[in-house]
Amino acid sequence: MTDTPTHTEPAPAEDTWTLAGRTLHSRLLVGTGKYKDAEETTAALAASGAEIVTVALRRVDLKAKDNLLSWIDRDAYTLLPNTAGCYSADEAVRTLRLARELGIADIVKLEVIGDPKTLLPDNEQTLRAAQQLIDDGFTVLPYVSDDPIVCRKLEDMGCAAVMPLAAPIGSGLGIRNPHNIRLIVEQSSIPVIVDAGVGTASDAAVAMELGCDGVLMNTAIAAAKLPMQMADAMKLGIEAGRKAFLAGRMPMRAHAHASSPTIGLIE
Amino acid sequence: MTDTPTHTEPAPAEDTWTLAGRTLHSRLLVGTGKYKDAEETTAALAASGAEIVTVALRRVDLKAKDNLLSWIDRDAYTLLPNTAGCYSADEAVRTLRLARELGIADIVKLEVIGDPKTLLPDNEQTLRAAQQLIDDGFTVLPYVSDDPIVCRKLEDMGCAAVMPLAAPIGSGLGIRNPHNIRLIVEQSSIPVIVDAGVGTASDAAVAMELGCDGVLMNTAIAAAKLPMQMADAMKLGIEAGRKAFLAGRMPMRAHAHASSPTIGLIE
Amino acid sequence: MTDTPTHTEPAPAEDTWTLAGRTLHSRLLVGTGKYKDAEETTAALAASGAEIVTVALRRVDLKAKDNLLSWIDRDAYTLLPNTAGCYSADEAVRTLRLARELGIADIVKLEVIGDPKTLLPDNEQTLRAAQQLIDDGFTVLPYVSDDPIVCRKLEDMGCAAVMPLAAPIGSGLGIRNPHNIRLIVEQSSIPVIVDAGVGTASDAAVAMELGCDGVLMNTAIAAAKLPMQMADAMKLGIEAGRKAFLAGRMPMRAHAHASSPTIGLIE
Amino acid sequence: MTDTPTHTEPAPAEDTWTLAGRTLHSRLLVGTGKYKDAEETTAALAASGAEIVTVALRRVDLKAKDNLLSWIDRDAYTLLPNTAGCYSADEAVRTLRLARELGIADIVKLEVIGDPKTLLPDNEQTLRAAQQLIDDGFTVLPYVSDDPIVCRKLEDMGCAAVMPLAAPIGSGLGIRNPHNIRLIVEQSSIPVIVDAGVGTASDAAVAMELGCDGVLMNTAIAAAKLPMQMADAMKLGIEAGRKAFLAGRMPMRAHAHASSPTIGLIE
Amino acid sequence: MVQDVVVNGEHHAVPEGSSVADLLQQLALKPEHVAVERNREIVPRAELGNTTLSPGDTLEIVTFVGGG
Amino acid sequence: MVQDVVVNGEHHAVPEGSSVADLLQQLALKPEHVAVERNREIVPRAELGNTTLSPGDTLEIVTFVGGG
Amino acid sequence: MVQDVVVNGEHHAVPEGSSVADLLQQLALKPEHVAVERNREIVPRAELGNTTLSPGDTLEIVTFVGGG
Amino acid sequence: MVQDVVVNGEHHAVPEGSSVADLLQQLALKPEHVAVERNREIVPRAELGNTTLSPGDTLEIVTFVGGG
Repeated sequence: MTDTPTHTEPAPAEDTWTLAGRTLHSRLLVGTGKYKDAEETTAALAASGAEIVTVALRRVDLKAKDNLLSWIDRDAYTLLPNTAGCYSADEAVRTLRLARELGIADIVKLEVIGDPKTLLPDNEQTLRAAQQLIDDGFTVLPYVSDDPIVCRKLEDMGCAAVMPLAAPIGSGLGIRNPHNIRLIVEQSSIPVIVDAGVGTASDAAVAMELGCDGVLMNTAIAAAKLPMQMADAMKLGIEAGRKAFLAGRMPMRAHAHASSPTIGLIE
Repeated sequence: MTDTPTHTEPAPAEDTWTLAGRTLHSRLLVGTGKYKDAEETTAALAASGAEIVTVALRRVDLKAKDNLLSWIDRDAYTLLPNTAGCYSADEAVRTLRLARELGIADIVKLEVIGDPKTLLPDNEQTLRAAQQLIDDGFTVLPYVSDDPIVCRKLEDMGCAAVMPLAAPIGSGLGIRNPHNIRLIVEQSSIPVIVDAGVGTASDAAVAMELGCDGVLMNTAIAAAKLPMQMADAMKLGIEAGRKAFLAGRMPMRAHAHASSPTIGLIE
Repeated sequence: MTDTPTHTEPAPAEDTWTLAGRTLHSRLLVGTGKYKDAEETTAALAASGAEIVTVALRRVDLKAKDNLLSWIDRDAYTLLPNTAGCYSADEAVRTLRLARELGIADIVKLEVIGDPKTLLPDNEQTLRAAQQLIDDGFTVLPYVSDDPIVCRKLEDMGCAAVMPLAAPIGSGLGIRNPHNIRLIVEQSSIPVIVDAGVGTASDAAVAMELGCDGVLMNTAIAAAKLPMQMADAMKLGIEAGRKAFLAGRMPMRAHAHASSPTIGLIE
Repeated sequence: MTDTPTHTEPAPAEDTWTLAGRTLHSRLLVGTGKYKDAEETTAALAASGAEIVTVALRRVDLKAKDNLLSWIDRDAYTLLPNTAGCYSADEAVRTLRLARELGIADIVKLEVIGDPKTLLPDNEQTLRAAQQLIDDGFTVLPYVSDDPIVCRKLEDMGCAAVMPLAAPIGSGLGIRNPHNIRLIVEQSSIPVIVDAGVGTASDAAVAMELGCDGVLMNTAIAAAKLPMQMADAMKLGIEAGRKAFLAGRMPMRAHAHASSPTIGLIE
Repeated sequence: MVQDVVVNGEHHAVPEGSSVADLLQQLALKPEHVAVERNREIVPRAELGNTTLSPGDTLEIVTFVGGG
Repeated sequence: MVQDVVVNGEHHAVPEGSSVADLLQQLALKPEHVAVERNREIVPRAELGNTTLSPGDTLEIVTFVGGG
Repeated sequence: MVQDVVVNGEHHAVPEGSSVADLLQQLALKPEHVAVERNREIVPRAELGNTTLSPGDTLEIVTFVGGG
Repeated sequence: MVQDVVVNGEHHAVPEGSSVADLLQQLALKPEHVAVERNREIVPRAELGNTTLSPGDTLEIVTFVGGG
């Protein structure tokens, strides 16, 4: 051991972030769709460590025995109502006003779909709806394309975050255009949350290594063979990617660089 | 909650693996080179959670105040002597016999370099050295190209694992040819450890998602801005990738698939 | 030669395409910017085989000796005025009305930029300008993001083609998101022309193999060390990609498939 | 036109290359396997413009009506006998000695397979066979992994070229590891020919843009829906990639760079 | 006497003079678990009791379900 | 007597009563190579000759240049 | 009298005293289109005529076929 | 009297009759931290004491250092 102690690396400060005034510890946001039942949903949510979970608004099923609001832990999770299935600004606004009447609309996920096959967002309608909702007092988290121009407009408008897609909803294709996500991160002063298209843990890690603030996913967990374990994997993948981003990765080299000393070799 | 409890996902069994007769809990193996000093090395090793760490054999530095063996925790880590800097089978064998004389050669990392610029392995010399070492009673972990044919020869010869590279040593380029790594994993009945070329946490996660048993790295941690934090990130990345592999990822889809119900929409 | 002649592959029909009522033989559209002088521009245009070339509208330089219109071969090339430098629908419309007054506006390239650093298109303003121009009788070729939703809106509006980007203007990064380009090709019944971001001949070939009808580029040729030769390379790359698309490529296989007989081996 | 003529780009010199003492105009080498019949083979060879074509050695089929040597145009093509199907150095040497007895072995393609599923080369056996063949007076073109170390050994041994794979034979996966191909090109003073794995025209263009001297393929043409047209596409793709390589591509930029003047805008 | 109203696209018979609250009770729905639109106008929760249904009223009664 | 007009952002002195066509000639510009806006209104080519300039007129005179 | 030889793995009866050249003729094979191994030894083309087959000889007769 | 030996490529003077163990002590090296080759032959740790150095002996004394 050298006699003079060297300057040691400081222990990292607790890594929290702020979304719409909330201080969050988890950077993983999850959906509640596609699960077998309430039990599996509850288990996967717990394993994910998520603090914010999305829900959809639908007509009541008069035959249903239970209701999501009767079993989901409102103390553990902030519910984030989405506008899945809306194809126009008006439908989206109407949907979220009903959510607000249900008393659950502190923050809302705006999602205006442009095509049933790709479920890609209609950014033009999304911009229109975002403006109406902000004027109406909502705190808006919009799902959008990986389009830096649209993201800046939404930020300038007053959205609480931007949520560009990694790939089409439910495709599991991972981040198709890291270059655009990086441009969005570079320009944004509000949180950037990758939403949709993540397929496995390394995809989530990549999103964090690009500098994103969080990742929102549903199918990647719900459609895994073992959803609980995948929820845990995603939680770890996001922590890994975030820590790697903060640690500052090594530079890439076209050629090699020895990791053992190149002097003192026996002759 | 539904009245009839559904079949719930079983808690995952403890995920250990066996390398050369050792039961291991960590799938991250790390090098001890390129650190500022013993203190930084010790801190990074601890953060990585590694159980096996590589060391190099060199002429004693008569001016050095301390010696690695005087400060490294032999109870916490199994030392894995490497043959870094060797360009022939004979040099590698000679080096490991000296390591054995030092009393530290239960398992050895065989590495025969073919070129100083790329530090890529000379697989032909590696095969020759592996045979000599096995005949000589060593337990051999060879560093090789991502070449399924060479890997199978090394397995048939009796190596305890194969360690194909992700990319050139110290390049941080990540897994350049996942297709080959997958072929190696498919065919191997001994552990497959990706060795060299990993640059960040998502690279490590990808290696595990491909089905590898472990990852060995040095520069990616030592050359990060904050080595301790990167060591932690790598630990998490490997756990994330491993859990995702075991959880069984969702299939990729060319198009989209809604995560919210497509019925019950308001009209 | 076998006695019974087999059914032979028919010679391919001449591969022309139609853009805004014009029958074209070349699928390469080129810009006229960034060249050293008129001479180099002329030589590169000739080498490219392009039939349509873009031009920009700017204030006359009272000191300039010559004028593009005095040396460009109007019989050989259809001039396609662009709106480069416009950041709003109004500026773009104003610019193209001036182009029309100059008597050169049979077809126009609409380009509304959203950000000076990325030069990415402002699709919202582009949609607005496209509608105004179509109402005003223009034949519009809009430069847009690789966004299938925006592309379909522009097609429904009556644009003569859609021109999604491969990557940011002048970046030479190639097709960043082939998945989106493929979705756009699948859905479009008007020509799809990849515009901007191509860097080398293989990028152009990939665009054609994805099923695009044409590629528009400028920097990739003008900023090459030898522009004339690169223009020729691009011409060939586009022909190669188009022919490969029409020929129907072999399927990809995860494993191998022998190209020599596996029977009749000597023993 | 400016008064003072500028220095114009010189017309490119004829681009020939030398392989084993032969001056060649085509950089596309093709196989003769997997075609429907002699007629289709002949048509595809003609369309490819190849000057060198591979053939395999097999037991005579006593029922066969015709023989390849009776219909292939020996004046148009140099036949390159391969050792497809050989799993050892001895088999390969034995096969090529028979080829020599047939009077067709001026240059030979050495191919020693290590595994029937991947058909990946056994580089160790390939090195052994190459030495025997060179000692025996053969001019050897070895098919090998994309392994720079093995390629240099083969060059030092006296091979006339090295032929690293793009991907497994017949997989059509394209160049899986461009980084390795680039390293091989950088270090080699003999021709580098990418052999096997190419799937479409852009793959061939990429190989040439990496600086390779040629590409050898069979399945990509023979297994296309329209082999003749794909042969033509490959011919063009290779010319495009080669010309782009010689023209010197533009640098890649993380951000954008305007292709139209940024001054003189109307106000 | 009963009257006919449309609930989530289906016809329902409700006693004359019923309020929206009465309807929810009839349907065994907890007011705090739903939001209601009557003829495309939201009925505030506080107004459920004193909002009387008229023949032909169209109601949307919604709640939250699992979604992504 | 001369009067002052602004051409592409710069002041120019032109004889009183000059038309846009006169200005183009003074600037040695071929009418078929340019388009002209006068006070943000396009001046059709046919009108160049009989469009008289007034003091303070702002003109944009544009043409085509190389662009991508 | 005939004798038995193995050609490419199959038994063939050839007249006693036949040469390899005789065998090729019997099999309707052009000598310039094939190469021949007899008991794993190459038979040079020039020797085909004066190489007499013995009972039990194993012959490999090969030619070129399409391959990649 | 002293004699000259080569240690890791450098000349060292050691007293006549010195053993390898003596040399290590002179160099302040712990035997358990090093391995020794004498004229390319490994000197087993047990033999360090009774292996006497001869003039011109070439020794490699190695240990472990950080490496990847």
